[in-house]
Amino acid sequence: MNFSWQNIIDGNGIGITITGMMIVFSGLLFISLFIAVLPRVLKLKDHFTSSPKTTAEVPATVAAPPSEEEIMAVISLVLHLELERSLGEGHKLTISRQKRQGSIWASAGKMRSLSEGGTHA
Amino acid sequence: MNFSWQNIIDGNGIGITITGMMIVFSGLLFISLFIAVLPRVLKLKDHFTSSPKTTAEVPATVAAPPSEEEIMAVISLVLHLELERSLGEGHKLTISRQKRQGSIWASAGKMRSLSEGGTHA
Amino acid sequence: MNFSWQNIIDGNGIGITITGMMIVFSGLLFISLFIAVLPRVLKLKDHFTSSPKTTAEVPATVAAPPSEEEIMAVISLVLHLELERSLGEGHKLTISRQKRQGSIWASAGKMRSLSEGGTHA
Amino acid sequence: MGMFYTFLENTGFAAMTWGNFLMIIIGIVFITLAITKDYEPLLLVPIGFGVVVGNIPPVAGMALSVYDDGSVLQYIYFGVSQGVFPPLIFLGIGAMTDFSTMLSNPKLILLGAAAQVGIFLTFIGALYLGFTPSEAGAIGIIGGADGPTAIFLSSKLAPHLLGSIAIAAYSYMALVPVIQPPIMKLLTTKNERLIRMKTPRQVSRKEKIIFPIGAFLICGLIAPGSMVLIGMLFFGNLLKESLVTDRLANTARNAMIDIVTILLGFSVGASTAAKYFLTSQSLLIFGLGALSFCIATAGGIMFAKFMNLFLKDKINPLVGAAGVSAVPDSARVVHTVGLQEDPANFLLMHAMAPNGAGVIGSAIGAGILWTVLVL
Amino acid sequence: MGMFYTFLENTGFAAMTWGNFLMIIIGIVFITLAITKDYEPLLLVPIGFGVVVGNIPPVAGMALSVYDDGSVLQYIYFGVSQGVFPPLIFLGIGAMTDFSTMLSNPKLILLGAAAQVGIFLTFIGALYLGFTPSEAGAIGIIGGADGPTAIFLSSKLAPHLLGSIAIAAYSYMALVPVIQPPIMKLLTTKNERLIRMKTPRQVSRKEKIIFPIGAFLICGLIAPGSMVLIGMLFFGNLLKESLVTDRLANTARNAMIDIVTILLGFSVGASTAAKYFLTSQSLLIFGLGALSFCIATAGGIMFAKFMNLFLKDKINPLVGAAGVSAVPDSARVVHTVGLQEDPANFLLMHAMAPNGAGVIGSAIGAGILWTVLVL
Amino acid sequence: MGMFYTFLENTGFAAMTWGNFLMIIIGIVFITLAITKDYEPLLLVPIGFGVVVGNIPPVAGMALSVYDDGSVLQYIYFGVSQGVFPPLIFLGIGAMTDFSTMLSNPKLILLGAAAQVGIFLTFIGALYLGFTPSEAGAIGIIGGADGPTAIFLSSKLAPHLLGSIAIAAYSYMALVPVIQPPIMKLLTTKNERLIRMKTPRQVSRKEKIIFPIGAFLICGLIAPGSMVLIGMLFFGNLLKESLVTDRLANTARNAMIDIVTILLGFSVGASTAAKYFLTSQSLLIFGLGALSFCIATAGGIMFAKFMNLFLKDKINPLVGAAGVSAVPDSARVVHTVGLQEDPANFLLMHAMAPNGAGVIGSAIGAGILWTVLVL
Ligand code: NA
Ligand code: NA
Ligand code: NA
Repeated sequence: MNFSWQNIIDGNGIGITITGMMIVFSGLLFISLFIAVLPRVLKLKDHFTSSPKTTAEVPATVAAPPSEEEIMAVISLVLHLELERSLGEGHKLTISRQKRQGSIWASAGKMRSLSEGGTHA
Repeated sequence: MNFSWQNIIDGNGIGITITGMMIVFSGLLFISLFIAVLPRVLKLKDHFTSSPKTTAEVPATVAAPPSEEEIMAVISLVLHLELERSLGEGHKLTISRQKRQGSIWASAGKMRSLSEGGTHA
Repeated sequence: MNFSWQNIIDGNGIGITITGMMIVFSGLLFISLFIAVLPRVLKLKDHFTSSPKTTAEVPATVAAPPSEEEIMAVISLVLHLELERSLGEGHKLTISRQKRQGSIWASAGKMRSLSEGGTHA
Repeated sequence: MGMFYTFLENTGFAAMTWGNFLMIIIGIVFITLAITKDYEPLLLVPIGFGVVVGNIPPVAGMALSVYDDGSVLQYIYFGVSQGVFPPLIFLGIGAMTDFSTMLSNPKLILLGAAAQVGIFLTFIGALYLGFTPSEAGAIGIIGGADGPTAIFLSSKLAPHLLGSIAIAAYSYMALVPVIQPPIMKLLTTKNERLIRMKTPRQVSRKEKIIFPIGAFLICGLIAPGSMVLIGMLFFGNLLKESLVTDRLANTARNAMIDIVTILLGFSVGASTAAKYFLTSQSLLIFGLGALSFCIATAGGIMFAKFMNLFLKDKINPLVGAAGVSAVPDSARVVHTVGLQEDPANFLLMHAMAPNGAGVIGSAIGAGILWTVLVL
Repeated sequence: MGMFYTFLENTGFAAMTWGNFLMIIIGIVFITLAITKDYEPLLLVPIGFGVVVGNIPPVAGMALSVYDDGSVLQYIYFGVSQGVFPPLIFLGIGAMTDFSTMLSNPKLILLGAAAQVGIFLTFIGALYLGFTPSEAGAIGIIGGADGPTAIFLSSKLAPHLLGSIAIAAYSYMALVPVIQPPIMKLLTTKNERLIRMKTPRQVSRKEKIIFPIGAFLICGLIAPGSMVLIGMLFFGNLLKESLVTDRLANTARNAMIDIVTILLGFSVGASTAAKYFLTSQSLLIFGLGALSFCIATAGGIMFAKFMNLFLKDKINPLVGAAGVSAVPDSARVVHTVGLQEDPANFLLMHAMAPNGAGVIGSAIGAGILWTVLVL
Repeated sequence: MGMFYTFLENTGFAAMTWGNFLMIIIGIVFITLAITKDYEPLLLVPIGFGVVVGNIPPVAGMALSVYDDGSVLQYIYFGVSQGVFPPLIFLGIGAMTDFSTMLSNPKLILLGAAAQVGIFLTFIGALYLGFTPSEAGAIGIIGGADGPTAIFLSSKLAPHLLGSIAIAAYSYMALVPVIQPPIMKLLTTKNERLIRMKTPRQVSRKEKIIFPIGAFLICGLIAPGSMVLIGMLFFGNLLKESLVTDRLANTARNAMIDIVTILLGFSVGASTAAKYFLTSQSLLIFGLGALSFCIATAGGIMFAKFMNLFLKDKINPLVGAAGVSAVPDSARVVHTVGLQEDPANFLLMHAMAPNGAGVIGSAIGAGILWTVLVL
């Protein structure tokens, strides 16, 4: 390997660099402009085709105030989701993993399926 | 492309069509007959080899009446399954998704794993 | 095919067998020794670089005694995990499966996605 | 600066044709229909985006498009061009299909056979228009209303038409809720549409397990050309119904079919570069495709009416329209049209039987056409 | 009408042989055993259905079977014939295996070495029967009681016997609960079967993480031929034990291994077309295979008894039977036989150590045979 | 006994070189860093174990290593050497990325363009050191701080350097939390680091759906060479944002990306056999790679300061450092450095915009280099 400025000239390094940076910039600049214009275009379009449908749909989901049981259920659900997430992140809750493994050992006749009992298993 | 009835004769269109429909019909007719006969054959076979095993297994699962806690737990479970299903169907519950995403951002040192925390993540 | 002791000699059967068993044994013996030595090496290393970090981390997770709601939530969670596991094992709980299937039929415009609504669906 | 102009000449702007532009619009329309109308989104979104990608003009000398040797898109398209993806999709479909209603009412299976008349009449039509027999066979299969089957047969009989045939098949499958109802109403009287059918009997687990094996043997022996598609369909179904291989069925109908669907849809879309796709042949194929869906629908309905001449427990002839495959959309269309006449007449369950039979029927049809036209 | 007869001649009915018929029955028996007896369903169901599909007589001139160039089944079978699938299955197995008990009682590893005597004695037996050394090596590996290893080595040493060897290996692995107990009872006294073993110590996370790396280096350096199988096994295990790559381990042991299992089982089954499978060689292979399982089981048990001559904490010799791989069925068999003598003697945990060692041992054995017989 | 010595000669012990030994240590260091420091574990663990496997000396005459025709590792490596894996990873990344912050603050996108100066200056540097233009282009892309892009471009421009470039790219990506902070502090004043930015506005669902299509068209037309990478990225994002294809997005960002990550990481690692990897070229590449990360970081920061000259709502120049890709680690680094000055200044959201733009920018850069250097 020979270090030399001539290599850069031979390889058209400066030209490619300038061209390259110009194109990268113009590409992302176009995207930037596209994004900036997009909400205005959409608002303009909505102006012409005013549709109250979307707003009407939402209230349907807001129902009666939750009963005590429902609140309890939601708590347990949140706990579950939280647990599931943390299991996915770094397995601090080894207790539940161990349990699952155990239950599979106990089941009969599954040879190569020593999975830990994810939803797939 | 020249449109012509002669093409059909040259390509043996009528013959293939008749043969084809006959075979399709005979195939599905055989399946139909097979299905129609199957339960009778099975009943006949059961008649010879009467096994009261299967009926005996069922009652084992019907246990003591559920306690209040169990009922509560089942409610929350149903809620969870319902939620999971609707998440799968069309993501109306954006709240929970947002939360999951957030918790992943907060966790340290996971570069390309910006999953939304499904059971796989 | 001709049965003959000469085949064994021609194929160097005895040599390969002895060599093979020696290598298999030495491989697993090395692993066995490696495993036997490993905890001592680790203990020795910990002796030199005593780090009370790992022990300090644990108590952080042991928090205030759980409230009644939390206990309830945990019950339901365990029930859910148990259910999930048994669904994975042999589908005794056909009720919940049926329900999921039903809800997918009801949803509009999903052609080839008749999944049973696992977490993937 | 010369370098910059050289590069500019190689941007897509310079090489863009009106054809590419038109195709990109079509791709965006596909995506829009999928999102706003919920027409077959799992296929139209991948295909639509693929169409957009496939119509960015590639640079000569670079391996970019589906048609350039050694390009990434070509490797992905390999599963389409060699017909590998369709059987894998059938595996997943098998693992998610419940054949119970079919098992409980075997008569309805024949409706799935009748609807295949769409395949063969379209075949004749394509011959008439001057397509070669092989091409005509591949075009005819659009009438089977089954995307994977159409791709599989095209890859064997007429690879150069694969893109057009696949896009036509999936487009019309997505438009089933638009195409079928008028035909259904035209060919049936109000009284016929009001017919209520008997609740199907309960099917035992044993029947469900034996069915995929027995049905496969029948199809495989009668039309060995359908062996791979039908084999995978019933293999998936056995994985599901045996209950002991539940984790495999689960993966087949989730991760596996999803991966294949993504790759298939995207690469089929990407194969529709204007240069190859915008031909008069494609237009004819789209015309024949629309016709074939109508014929298939009519075939199913009319055969149901014919069967009613002999049956005591009458069939609601609407159910015949589900004999085209298009699972489960055509069954849902039947259900919806039925509800319009009688809000308490639930035809969905009954329509699933010819719907499943339609899948099997068009796979057999594909096997026959392959055998007859390749040998 | 001539067309119809031509087609009829090409249906499966005409070309069906008694061999095909027999094989289809065998396939159905596999499926039945899997479902009713719960013998290895995850493998016997795919293999069984594959056998049925592979014995539908293909049509000459159409690319249908595993043996026809360019057929879909051949593309799927590629992962088997090139030995790609087995290492991917080992990856998944590694990601689901807990080597804790092995780590806590390293002595038991040697039982997994002793059981490999089944491989080499079967190799000698196959030589005696007139197989070539390469063929004999591939047949011998059945004694490893490990399906993926058997397929891997066969694909390298004797591709033409791959079907028979794979089917034999998986059949006997499924029959482990039938084959092993009589041998175990024959070779042990009641007192030996009553031996209780000490509860294994707790293993630290660090040990679990270092183990797969160290054990891989030992195996890879001693028998480089086992590098791919063993490498994937311990790679999967590292993904699991490192805890920081849990999502990868999860996918490896779920979606990924499931997909590979489906494709492997189905295409191995489909490769058993009667024409290639029903030979006198296959019969000999099945005979040798049964023998090899018995020898391997006996080898493990007898070596445990031999070790007891020198040990203070005696090993229950039943545990030696788990030295064949067949994870985790042979460990469960040990457990069950142990419980029959003493309902409070739980051998499962202890049996897992030689069970895991058996997997490693047979992969080393495969590496040796490959090296010695290919060079 | 001669046989035994022959075998011994073929064990890894005999063929082991100091280079292999060094590489195995490096592999173990990668794994250790991933586990103890949590640096990019999803990539460093597979790569690290792959390095260990790839440096077990293979046996001459056996198809074992990535470089042996017909070996299993070569089949897996095919997805790397042909550039198939990187677009599939981009698909998954697209399906997990939320471009909301970018949509709400389009100005920040330009920071993602500025950081690509690292690519082109490194390209010049590599030319100076005597690399051929193609090699220099492939080396330059390390400055894009994006593993899949680096592998993709190397596979097209300089396959013989792929291993070194990939390892360099991933190593420095893992070291982002070490490399970037000093540069960020050096180039910014305390007051600049204290700048608080406005809360981004809410983005509508429509914008999110239209964005991937529009942005793809812009990128694809301007730099068709980036079509495959960018196409897959935005295809994945459309699957996610359209909401109607949620199951596909789910599989793309879970099972699919996991499978590809495992195979890519492992086989890239296994391609670093000392014989091919330990060259003076690799050393130069590692040097240039470190430089390129520093230049890219500086480029983003300095351009943010430049933009501030014209803006009323000032940008916190730390955010510019996230213009290198390295998603999401560099965004997190920005967040952390920001918190050190002002514990109530949450920059993470803002940093995600240039972070995403950096991915797009380096893919465009790769497309340009490919076009210019291949034609
Ligand atoms: Na059909
Ligand atoms: Na073994
Ligand atoms: Na970048």
